[in-house]
Amino acid sequence: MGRYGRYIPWIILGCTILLFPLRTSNYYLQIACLAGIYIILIIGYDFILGWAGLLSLSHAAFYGIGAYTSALLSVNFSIPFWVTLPAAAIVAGLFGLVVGFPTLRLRGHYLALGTLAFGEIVVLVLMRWRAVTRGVDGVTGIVPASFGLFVFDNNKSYYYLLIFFILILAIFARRIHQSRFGRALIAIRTAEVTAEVSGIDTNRIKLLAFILSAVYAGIAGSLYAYLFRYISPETFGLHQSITILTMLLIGGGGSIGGSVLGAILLSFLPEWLRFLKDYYLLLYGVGIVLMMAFMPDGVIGLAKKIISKIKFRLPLRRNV
Amino acid sequence: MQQLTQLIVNGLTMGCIYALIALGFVLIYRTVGVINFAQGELVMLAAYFGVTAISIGLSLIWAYVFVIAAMAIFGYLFQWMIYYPLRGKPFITIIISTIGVSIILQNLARIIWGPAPLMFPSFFSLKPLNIGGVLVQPQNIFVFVVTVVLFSLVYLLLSKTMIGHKMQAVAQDPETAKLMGIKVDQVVAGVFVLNSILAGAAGLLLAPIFLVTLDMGSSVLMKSFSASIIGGFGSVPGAIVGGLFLGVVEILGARYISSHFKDGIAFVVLLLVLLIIPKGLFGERVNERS
Amino acid sequence: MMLSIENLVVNYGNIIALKSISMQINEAEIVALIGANGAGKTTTLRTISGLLRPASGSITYNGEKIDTWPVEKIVAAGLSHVPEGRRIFPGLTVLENLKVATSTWAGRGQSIQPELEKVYRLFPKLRERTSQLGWSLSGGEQQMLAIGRAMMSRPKLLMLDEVSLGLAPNLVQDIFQTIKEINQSGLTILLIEQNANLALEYAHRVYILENGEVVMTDTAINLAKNPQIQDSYLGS
Amino acid sequence: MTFILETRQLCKQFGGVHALRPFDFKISPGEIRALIGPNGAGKTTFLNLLSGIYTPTDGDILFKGQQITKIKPHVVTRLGVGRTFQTVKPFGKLSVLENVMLGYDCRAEKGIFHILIKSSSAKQEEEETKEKARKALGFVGMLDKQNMIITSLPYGQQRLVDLARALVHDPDLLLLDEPAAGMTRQEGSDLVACIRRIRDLGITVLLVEHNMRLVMDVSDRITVLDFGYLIAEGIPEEIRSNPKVIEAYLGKKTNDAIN
Amino acid sequence: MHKKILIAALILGMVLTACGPAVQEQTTQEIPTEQPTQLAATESTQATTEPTQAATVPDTIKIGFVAPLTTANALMGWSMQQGAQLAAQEINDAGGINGVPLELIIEDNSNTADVAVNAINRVLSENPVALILGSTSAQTLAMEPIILENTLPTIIMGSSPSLTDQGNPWVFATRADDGFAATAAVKFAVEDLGAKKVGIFHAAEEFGTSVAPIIISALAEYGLEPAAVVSAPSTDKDYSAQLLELQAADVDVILVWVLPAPGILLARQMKQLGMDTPVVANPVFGLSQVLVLMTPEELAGIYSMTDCVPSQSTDEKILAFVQAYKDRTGTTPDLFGALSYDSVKLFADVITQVGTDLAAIQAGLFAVTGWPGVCHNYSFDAKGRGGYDISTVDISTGTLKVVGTVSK
Repeated sequence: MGRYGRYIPWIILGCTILLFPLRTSNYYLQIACLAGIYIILIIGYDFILGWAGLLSLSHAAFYGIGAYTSALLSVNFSIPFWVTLPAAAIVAGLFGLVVGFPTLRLRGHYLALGTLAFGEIVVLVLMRWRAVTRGVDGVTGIVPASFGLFVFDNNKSYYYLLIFFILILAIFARRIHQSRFGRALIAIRTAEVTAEVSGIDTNRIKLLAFILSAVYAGIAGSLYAYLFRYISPETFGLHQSITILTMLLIGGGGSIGGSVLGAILLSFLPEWLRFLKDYYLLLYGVGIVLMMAFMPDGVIGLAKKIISKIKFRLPLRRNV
Repeated sequence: MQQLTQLIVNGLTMGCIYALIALGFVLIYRTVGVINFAQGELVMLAAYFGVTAISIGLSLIWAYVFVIAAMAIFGYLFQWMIYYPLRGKPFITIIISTIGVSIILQNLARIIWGPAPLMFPSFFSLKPLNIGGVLVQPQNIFVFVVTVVLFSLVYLLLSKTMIGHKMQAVAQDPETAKLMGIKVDQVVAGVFVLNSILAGAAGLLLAPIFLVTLDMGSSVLMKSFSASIIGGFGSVPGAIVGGLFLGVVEILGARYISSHFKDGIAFVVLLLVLLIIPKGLFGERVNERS
Repeated sequence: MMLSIENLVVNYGNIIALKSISMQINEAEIVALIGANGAGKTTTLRTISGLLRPASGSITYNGEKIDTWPVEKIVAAGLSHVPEGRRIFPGLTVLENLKVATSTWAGRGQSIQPELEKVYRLFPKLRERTSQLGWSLSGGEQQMLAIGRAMMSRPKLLMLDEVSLGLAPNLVQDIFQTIKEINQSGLTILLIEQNANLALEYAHRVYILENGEVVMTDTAINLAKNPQIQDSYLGS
Repeated sequence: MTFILETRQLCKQFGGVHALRPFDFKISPGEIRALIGPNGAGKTTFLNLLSGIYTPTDGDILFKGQQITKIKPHVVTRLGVGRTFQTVKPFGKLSVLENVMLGYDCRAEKGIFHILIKSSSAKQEEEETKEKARKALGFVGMLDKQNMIITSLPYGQQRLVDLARALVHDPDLLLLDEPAAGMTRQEGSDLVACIRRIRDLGITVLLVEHNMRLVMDVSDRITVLDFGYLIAEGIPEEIRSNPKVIEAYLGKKTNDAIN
Repeated sequence: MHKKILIAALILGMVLTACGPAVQEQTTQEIPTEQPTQLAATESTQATTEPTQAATVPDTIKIGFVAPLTTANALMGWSMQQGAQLAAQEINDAGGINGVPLELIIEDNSNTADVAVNAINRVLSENPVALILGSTSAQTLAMEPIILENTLPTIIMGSSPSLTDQGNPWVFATRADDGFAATAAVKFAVEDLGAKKVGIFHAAEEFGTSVAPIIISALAEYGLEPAAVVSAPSTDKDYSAQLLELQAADVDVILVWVLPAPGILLARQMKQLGMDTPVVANPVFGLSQVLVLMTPEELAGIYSMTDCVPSQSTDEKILAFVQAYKDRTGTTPDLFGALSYDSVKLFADVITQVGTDLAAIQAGLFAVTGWPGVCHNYSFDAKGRGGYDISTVDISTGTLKVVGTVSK
């Protein structure tokens, strides 16, 4: 490899991602779009779980709040996508703040259960508060996203829209990870009291993690609403939070690469297994168990291990 | 008044069920620090084993024996395949693994036994007993009695016996437990077997009341979970108190506030308890490992 | 010779923790391992008790090769290890802590009472605290419990890792006095000590470890006179 | 204001246990003060009260004349108190430099939006933090290890990094909890020199330590606690010969050894 | 740097694997979906299919089939799958459609909207000429835009009126809608059972909750208001709070809209609480798997409103179907098995007449009048809704006894 050799894989990767829609069926494109939304969700969730080390099971609720905010604004008031998307982010972020506050007192399994309860209550409200949320029937008739005269009304164009958002949000996430906020999050996770005594307002940072992850989830929710143009409460229940958790853990927490890999892998895995017909979900379960058994640190952890073997040295330095 | 009593009696029955399912995973949590998300599926599996036992012509008593034996073996295999390879990994890794197992068992049961609900007989007739105007099912009384007995046994086992102390020692510091000559792997395997047997008992007791369905365990798992948190996670007495409390509050809330929010009641109660007494009613004897 | 270690090599992943350690421990001795942090003292102890597996070399105990035995078999054979940081079971009472350590021999019709009495005689404070939970004990009491607990497994060789760490000087003196008593009742003792003064005061023989190797070994009396040791390990 | 830190009738109970009896304590600026006493004497409790980790049951804490009695730890730190711990819990995944930078982050002002858009002021602030952290690392002699992952360092060196972390935000008062525990003798005497240099920067030092040689060596004054009570205070020579101290704490033999 | 390269390689690997089968499909088939107008779609499909036909006769005619084969509604999905497969087998045994064998592309929707959309796209990638959906309304609503976009004639077995109210001309419903069924239930309760104080018990999920307001407005036609409306999530196992509320309201008939397992538990718990109020329920008690689990006491006083009861028919054709279904599955066909059987047969009939052109099939379906199936006689109205019969069955005796039928 020459001087620019190291860029070759990146160029190939970039081209593959950009050209993917041109060479694939609508079926795979749809899964890819959904995977893209999951990528945003998981990068956001990583703030809470991978970075702050807090096990929260309410992520799907923020996702739902984002989706409903966008959908209802679009359907009731015909507000365009470029307004409803930030609105979704803000509303979800506010909920993140509200949920974050009381749960700051909770640790470990208690936090998990507290947030789980919040998530279930949100779904219940979405289902029962018919006057606002349209209840169990869900919201139909969401106007497609558009930019100027260009309308994102098919999976192909939407795919590129998602790539745009993923790139922006991944860059933002990376900047936060590498800033003092990222340091503070790691500090809180590994030694909370020491962090506090080092001058870090741990409560504020934890709230920040909650809000950030809720904002990401809100954006993901909004993008989901515009992808499907129909939403219903059941999508945002506990099973979704568990899917999100599984995706992050399979990918490997604490890194954007892990989030991306987990989201893609678990979005495609059940679909790849469909040829097994009756047995496909069974094998999906087996897949999860095997992945945890053979790569307990996620795909990204395994990748790092292989690399450290290749390099014949220990990862003593942290790549900044 | 009579209706109120009836509601409380029924609430207590549900509470027993929550507690019974909670008991197993409280045990697992205390010993290996892991939340077993497949607990509901263990209960379900036991009930389906029971159905199979009856269908091959075993009497009810022998079906019970068969199920308990099968669950004991299953518990051993479960820890051997799921827990043993992941020992020493962060608890969350093992949790994901148990989620995988729950998906496996759900689908396995669907493929083997089909999606239709099935029947499992009871020792008792379905005719309710009229006790002072309150109607009570004999099977429910049976559930109540067995729950109390099982809780007492597990409590005594943990707090009064050598094997219980060993289990706690392993839970609190597995490496030091090894240095004290405790066969840690055996103790852990034993806990998984015991958990499986408890889940088996729950499955057998619930099957005649609930029917045997794919979701019979998982549908109450989250409530059991909430119950054990309300009682104080990891605490055996907490599990039963939390279970009974939740059962009664839920049924009263559904009756006198609104049945449309019945599922929410458990979670609202859970949130309130967490915010007011974050460690639950009975707290934890040992601080959490994480 | 009670315990003999030959050319022991231990790795943590890719890091070599012990390069090649050889040492001998005779019956009824107190042997101390001293050295800087990271010299391999704790690793040596953990390998003897079976928590770590050597990459090569051998550990022989009373003529039997024990380096492939499971931990509980090593404990049952009479090697008892008091780990660094006391590591008592916080959620068990003092009595329960003591009881669980008898699992290698108890329950076959043998009463644990004589052992219990012995421990209470050594550490009378523990008797007062029988039903207190482990975490509620003070640091010194926890250390007593940790040693007492190890005594419950009927050891022939007691291995102590940094018992003085974080304890007040007068308590350290008390505990070392007790260790001496234990030794005089016939137990062999292998201890790790940060405080070289203390080690030289109580041990019969001392091994000095540096970077995973034994750099010097002699009787405590000789070492105390050695000017080189005086200079680098003992304050003057 | 003659004292940099003053406590008035400060006490702490856990349940029914008196961890610290009403305690009056004063340190003058620029002093090196040692706090000694047997285990369970309340020394760490006292430090935790000072740094805001515990809330006192009763009494007041004044720092530079200002009430800090019920103030959260991170605010106490920002006011100018540095603190190290008995057992170092380094921030595992971070490098040595980042561990130290963390101690200066409380001085940063640029919010999250600056970081998202990578504004030049945010970049400048990050550079400044890095510079400060390097300086602090240089001060404790660990600059050459700045890019190592902290957990790969030996324990004694981790303690030095911890010290740099506690120093980096320019505190006026530094609380050291058993700084020499787990250090070799050489590292211990380096530490003594280091503590002196810290004092020379104008920082007041309060340390809790069991290593009597170090305590006698470095401190200007010594305060002795026993089971929550103050039993003596004075210059090292006084303490060494105080019969109450010898009985409660030092033990005869150790005392002989020190002398 | 190496880390990044590896990640890149991993992603690349995945993406390529994902592309693999899709690329093959692309080379062999043209998807007639991206055409701007219906007319153009028709023309271009013909244009592209004709040469292919000339080269190779299409080996199969594909009909997509998406239903909940796993998770909560697996029982319903299972019946549907059996009915559809039986129909396909009969058609193929008889020589296929105009000599071309029929192939069902069966996919599971896991009872969630996301997976349902994936499933329908998966089915579409096989180029079916028709689609049968056995999903809940939420999933069907999520799929409707795709159906519209792909102009695919689709038969749904959902009963929510909202499904056919979307103005999607490609969606046809074979099942009587909830409005019709609920009206029939209210009519039976009031006119035949003489109800004065009606209680409503519905599942808390979407299919139950959406029916409640329909029942209430049907009651209003008789000048009645429900005495109590209660609900329970299908995961709930104890209904005493709800039942005692109904009891306290002193209701004389309970209208029930629930899933199978809750239905059985409800009937059982009513008797346990000493309630013998008559129950008029959705088709749940018309399912053979439900009946076998109930004791005679529990069955007393329970009526079910169902689209059809094939086993009670006197029609020979229908009885032949019942027998064939029994031989195949060992159970009596329920309405889902029958509906799904009808849907496949109906498509096959239409395709036999008009060929595989999508617009022609759509027109063919609209032209259907009184097509005799095993469940209904079908005629589709402008909204695409067909199958307007509701039978009231009395199950007191342990068998399904039809006591009345309402037709439009």
